Amino acid sequence: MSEHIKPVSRYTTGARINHWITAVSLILLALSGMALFHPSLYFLTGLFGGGEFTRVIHPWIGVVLAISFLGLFFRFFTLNLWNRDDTVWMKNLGAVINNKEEGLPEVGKYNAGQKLVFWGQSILIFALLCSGVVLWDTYFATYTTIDQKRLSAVIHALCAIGVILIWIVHVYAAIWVKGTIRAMTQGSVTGGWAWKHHRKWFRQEVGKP
Amino acid sequence: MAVTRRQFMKVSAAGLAASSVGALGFIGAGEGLAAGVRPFRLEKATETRNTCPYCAVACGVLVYSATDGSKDAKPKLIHVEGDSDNPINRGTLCPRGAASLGFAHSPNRLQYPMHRKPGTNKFERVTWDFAMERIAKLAKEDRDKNFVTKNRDGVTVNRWLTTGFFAGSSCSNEAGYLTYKAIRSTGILALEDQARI
Amino acid sequence: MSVLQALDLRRRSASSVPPPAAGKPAAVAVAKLIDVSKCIGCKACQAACLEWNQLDQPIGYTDGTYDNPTDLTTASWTVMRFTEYEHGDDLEWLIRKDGCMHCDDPGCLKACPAPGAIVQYTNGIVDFVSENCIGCGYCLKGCPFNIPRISQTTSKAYKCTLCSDRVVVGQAPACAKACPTQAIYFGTKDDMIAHAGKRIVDLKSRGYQNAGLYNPQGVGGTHVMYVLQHADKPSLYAGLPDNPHISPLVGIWKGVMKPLSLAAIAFAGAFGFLHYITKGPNTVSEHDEAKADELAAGKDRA
Amino acid sequence: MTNSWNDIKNADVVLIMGGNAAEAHPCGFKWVTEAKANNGAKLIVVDPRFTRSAAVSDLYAPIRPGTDIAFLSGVMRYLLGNGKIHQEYVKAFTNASYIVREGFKFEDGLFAGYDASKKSYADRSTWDYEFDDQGMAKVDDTLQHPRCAINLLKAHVARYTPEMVERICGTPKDKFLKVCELMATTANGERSMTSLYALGWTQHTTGAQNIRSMAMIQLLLGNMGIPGGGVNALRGHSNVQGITDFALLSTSTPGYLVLPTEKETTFADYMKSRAFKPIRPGQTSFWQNYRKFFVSQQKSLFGAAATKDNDWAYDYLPKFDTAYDVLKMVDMMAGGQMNGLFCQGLNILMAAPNKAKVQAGLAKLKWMVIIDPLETETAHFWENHGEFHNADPKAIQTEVFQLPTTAYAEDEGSFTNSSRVIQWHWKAVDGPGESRSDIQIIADLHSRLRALYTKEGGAFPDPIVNTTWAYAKPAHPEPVELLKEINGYALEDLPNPADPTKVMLKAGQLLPGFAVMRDDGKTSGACWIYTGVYTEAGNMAMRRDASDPTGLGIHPNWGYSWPANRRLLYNRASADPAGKAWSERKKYITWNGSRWVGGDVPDYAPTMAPDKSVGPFIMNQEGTARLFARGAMPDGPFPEHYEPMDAYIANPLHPKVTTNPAVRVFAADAKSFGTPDKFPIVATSYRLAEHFHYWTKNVHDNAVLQPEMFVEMGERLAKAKGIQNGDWVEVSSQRGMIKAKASVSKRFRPIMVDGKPCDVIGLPIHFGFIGLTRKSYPLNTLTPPVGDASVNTPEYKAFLVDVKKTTPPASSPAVA
Repeated sequence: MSEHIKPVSRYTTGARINHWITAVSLILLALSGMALFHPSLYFLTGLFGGGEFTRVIHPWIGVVLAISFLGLFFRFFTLNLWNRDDTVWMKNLGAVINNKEEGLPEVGKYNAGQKLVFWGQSILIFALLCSGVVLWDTYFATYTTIDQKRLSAVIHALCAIGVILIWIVHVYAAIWVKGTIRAMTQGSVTGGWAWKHHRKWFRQEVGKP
Repeated sequence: MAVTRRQFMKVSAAGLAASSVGALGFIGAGEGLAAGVRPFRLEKATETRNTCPYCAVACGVLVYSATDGSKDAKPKLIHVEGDSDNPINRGTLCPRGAASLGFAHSPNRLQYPMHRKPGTNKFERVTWDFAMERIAKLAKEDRDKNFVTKNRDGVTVNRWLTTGFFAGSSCSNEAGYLTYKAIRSTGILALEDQARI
Repeated sequence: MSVLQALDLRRRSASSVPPPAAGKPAAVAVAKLIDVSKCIGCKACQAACLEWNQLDQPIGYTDGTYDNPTDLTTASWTVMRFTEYEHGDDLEWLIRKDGCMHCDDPGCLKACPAPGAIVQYTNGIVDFVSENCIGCGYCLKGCPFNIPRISQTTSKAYKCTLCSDRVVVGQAPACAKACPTQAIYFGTKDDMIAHAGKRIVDLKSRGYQNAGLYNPQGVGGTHVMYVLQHADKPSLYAGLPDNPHISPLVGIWKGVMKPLSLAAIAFAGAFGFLHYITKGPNTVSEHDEAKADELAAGKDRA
Repeated sequence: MTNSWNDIKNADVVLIMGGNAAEAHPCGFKWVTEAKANNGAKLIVVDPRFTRSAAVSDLYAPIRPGTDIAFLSGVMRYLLGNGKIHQEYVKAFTNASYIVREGFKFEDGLFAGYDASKKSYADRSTWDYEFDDQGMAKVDDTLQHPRCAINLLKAHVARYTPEMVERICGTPKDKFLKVCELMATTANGERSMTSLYALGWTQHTTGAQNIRSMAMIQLLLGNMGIPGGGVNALRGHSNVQGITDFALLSTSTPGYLVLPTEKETTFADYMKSRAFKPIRPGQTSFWQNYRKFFVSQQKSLFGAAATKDNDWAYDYLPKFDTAYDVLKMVDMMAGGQMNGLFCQGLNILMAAPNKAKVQAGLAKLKWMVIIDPLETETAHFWENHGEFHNADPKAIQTEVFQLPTTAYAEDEGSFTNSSRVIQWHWKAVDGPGESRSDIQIIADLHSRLRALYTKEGGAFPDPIVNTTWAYAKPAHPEPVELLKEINGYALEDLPNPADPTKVMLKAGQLLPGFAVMRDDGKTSGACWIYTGVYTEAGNMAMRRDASDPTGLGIHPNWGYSWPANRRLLYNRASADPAGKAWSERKKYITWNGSRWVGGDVPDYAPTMAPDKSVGPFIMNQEGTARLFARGAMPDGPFPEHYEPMDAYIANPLHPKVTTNPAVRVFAADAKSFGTPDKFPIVATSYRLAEHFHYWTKNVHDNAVLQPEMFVEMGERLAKAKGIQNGDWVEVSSQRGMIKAKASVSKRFRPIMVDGKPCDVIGLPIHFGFIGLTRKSYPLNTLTPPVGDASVNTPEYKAFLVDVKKTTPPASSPAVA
């Protein structure tokens, strides 16, 4: 390997910590939530010290996630605003999936898929937060009716599944697109990665003093 | 003497009328439940026949008592329920009778003789001997001072009007009779029970 | 003690239950019949329930009605609900003993995520098993009658057990035993339906043309049934549901959603795996790195 | 109760009026539901409010509190006017045909013989029959004589037209007539009606006459002595029947014998007026044995000290000048005429009317002894409980003792229930702390007094030191010993009356029945009606054979029913004069040609043939029941409607005599009564199903079921006063003021009285300033200190108040 330019900084330390708090809480929430959602997965409550602790801890992790995600949201939401190139990107999604990104418009810090992940999770987590509070009987039992709680249970479950599916996409994408994971572990990516996947952003980055 | 239900069934050899409306008894329903979630809590209790302490329907009740089994432990009431053999209530109870265990265990049950001195603001615990001696003395003083042997017309009346006695209507016949005997012999006329009030 | 004999169970929450053992006779279905037309609202059933189950309901205040406590609580598994029903010049005081209906198709059990926290015995009784309860409150959402209550202190759900401990030794539930007017009957479900039939004939003879049995089929029938003077209007009786059923939302939540969700997740995982093995990873080539160097250098040059 | 709890199931019509059986006696009410479910019975409820009994009734009729006599007299008018009486029964078993003395009259609200200065009927001589030279009452079997009791009754009730009933009682005419029609369906031997009442009838200034009215209706309908019939007092405390039987009363001795008055200076005088004298040929009575009962009782009380020579210790008994009932006692206390008071399980501060007067009276006592299992308001009367009970302990010089007693399953003994059935109960556990049984406490007190009088002498020690006390442990007599003493023994060998050479009972043996009692001092027996309860065969109160061979709910071998184990009183009347059952449905006791047979014990000797014409009502000299009461009641031989002392309106029948003219009003209470201009609302008090008297406010679960005092009112009144459900309201009467939470209900509707709406409110009696329930003002702050003319039962059921919205009591949380 020849020497290349020094890695391009993609995430600050703060952003990475923020991300991983979010990631861990989301995984814990998914595990605990799935444990209470499907009897076949009830064994997962063992990870949390049993069913009762799972029930107690799940909403609190949710609070952590909500706050943490709020941090991510404010960090990144301007970068995730939709533009015309994103629409073109989306129209060529098939090409992307087939590892043929060439010929697509240059991508900024986030491509359209990432933006969809961002907005999807934002909306779903907000919905989970709201429906979760309705279901949090320890503190909020008296504020809503049983029917509202029933609706919330369905919404909560649906949104959770949505979040998990998006999360799978998100994680897979990181695995599939080699060189991605280091962005969130070390904070930087190689120049080639940046040039290949986020050229517009790369141009801005190299232009910086 | 605590006569348990079973013993009595033998003694009285009662041809119990066919149906007991109070306990629509049926057997077998719980058969499949031999090891239920909840243990039946009267297993080791002693069953004693009683009548409800409250109203004059006089429902039959079964009181259940138990000890912790240790030496010198006194039995405590643990449950009360209707006596299905009693023809009057056939095992049923009203909300007073059904909760009558709480009467026996009420925090407002008196435990010790208490005495309130004139002008003071509290009851103080005293011994039975002190209380009874003092009451007897006060009663005798008042009786000796105010007993009316003859009325204005010189007729023997032998009455004591300055002390009154309100009699409990939830005492047994035996207690009632003994009270009558003890009180009438003093010449008290101001004697009243709960029949009117 | 907490170990249940699976053979005695018909249903167990969040678990599958093997059918009763062969050769063991099936327990006969039991039922409590509450004859509202005979009920005087004396609350003997409430007192007997508190006493037998050793419940410590705190002393409250009066709110100007006869309903005390005003609602079911974790320590009041049954309450009387008084309704003054005026029609024309006539007044009826409808008094309904509220409490668990022991649905044949129990919504609470359906909703419960904790294995064995809610069980249904083969005789129809639906019971809560505290040591398995995690206090999530899903049973409240599953219940079409708004019965279970979660304790603020123990975080467990509580409701009427139909005195399963008494029934198992052949005794009637405490409330039925106490009821002074036999407004509460207990027996096999068949006997209770037959008895209700006689009561309904009597009520019709006294002018209650719409007298009938409340044994709602929306929940598969119940093991606590009512004889109502106005069976055409159950909601007259302090909001007894006219046509109770497990909420369709709960049906979706605890029904189709469970397999579909897992399927979706599995599908997503499988799709990624397949994609990876067919399309391979999206890698950055030496060419890309060079291009990056070029771009950076070009920039430098500029 | 003339009949029994179980017998209610035989009724075809059940009338609940003057009571609320479902609320106060739910387990007794069970037999009403049984009658409805299995006998097709119809339930009528007549009550000022729509009660728990009304909730399961077939017919409900409202009535203004205190107007029951007008209603019932209206029923009598309906029955007599429409020929709806059981003619043959009335002729045979009542005094319908008896000719009343000339001179008897009723005018302008007063019967003959009223003395306005004494406020009583000083001369009741015209309230009687005409007698022939043999001293037998004159009768006219054709009922044609204008002064036949039934004709006088017809004339007396003629004024109570349905319109007048509606005017006085506020009962809509159509409802009233429906009640009449339903009651009239039992005027035959085929069907029967039972009447269930309680304090709703007794606690009026016309209390005894309320019940009399019902008894008269039951006689007209032929429902006395019949299965499913009778006049049934549903009594309150567990042993109020027994305690009354044992005469814990001012002017009685056990077994309804009468304590001597001071006019009866000698035993001979006393017996002169007690001796039974039949006034119909061949009539027998329990009372012909009065002397035997009395002498045997004196032997029980005073043993060897009661001899023929000292007239069986006649002078040991106090002689009364007047009745010292509860109202009189409170009046004496308040007047400073009493020094000492014992309260054995009776919470007088709550139980007597006009709490302010009771409180003042207690404060004037030198000493008071509370014998009770529970804390009571009375024991703490000197304590300050803020606005609920204001007192200044420093100023109160009463010395107070509280003696803890056992209760319930902590002791053994027998109770007599409302239908006279004596049942034994067994001890299960010891009482709490140092509690002692009532028997122990009384025995201790007596022993100490006896020792003091023996040692020191004092005022007339004789009865005290000579009271029999032959118990194995004098300080702790066993209940079994006492029940045997009550039953009575042969004190000497008693010869067999058929063969005097043989001994019927040996000395020391228990008497088998009161028939063997003697007036020569050879038998003892403290309470003749209980004789037979503990015989040589054992303790009958312990019997537990629940069998019911006839299916009529008699259960003859369960416990023991006084008198003579008779379960249904006057059961001779279940058969026609020839001894044949009135109907197969109501067959109970019949004459089989040589004896009376059936499932119960007949009223009199089972071999007394029907042609001897002995009447079933053997407590009366005439053997028949009285439509015309003779001089037995102090306020008239016929019932008459009088307004309660807090009169809501002037009596529409005789405005000059609005209230009962024979009522006793103490001088101190002359200004205690309210008028409708200041207190325009009618109040009534009652019990709740969830509570027993003032006890269960100390029981946790009962406090849960009804935690707090409330006042029930209708929507009209609440709207007029701006009161919402749960608001605090002030209820005031001429006697005082209380605060309570409002319970606004459709079950209280204004009652149209004299064409104008009358608001009625209801107040439960149970709550006080001691207990687990929320602190409350005692209700008797409001009630009037006056009682029934006959027996002085306080008028708790009808009084005048005003109501207004108010603020919560100072020491009560503002938010519920």
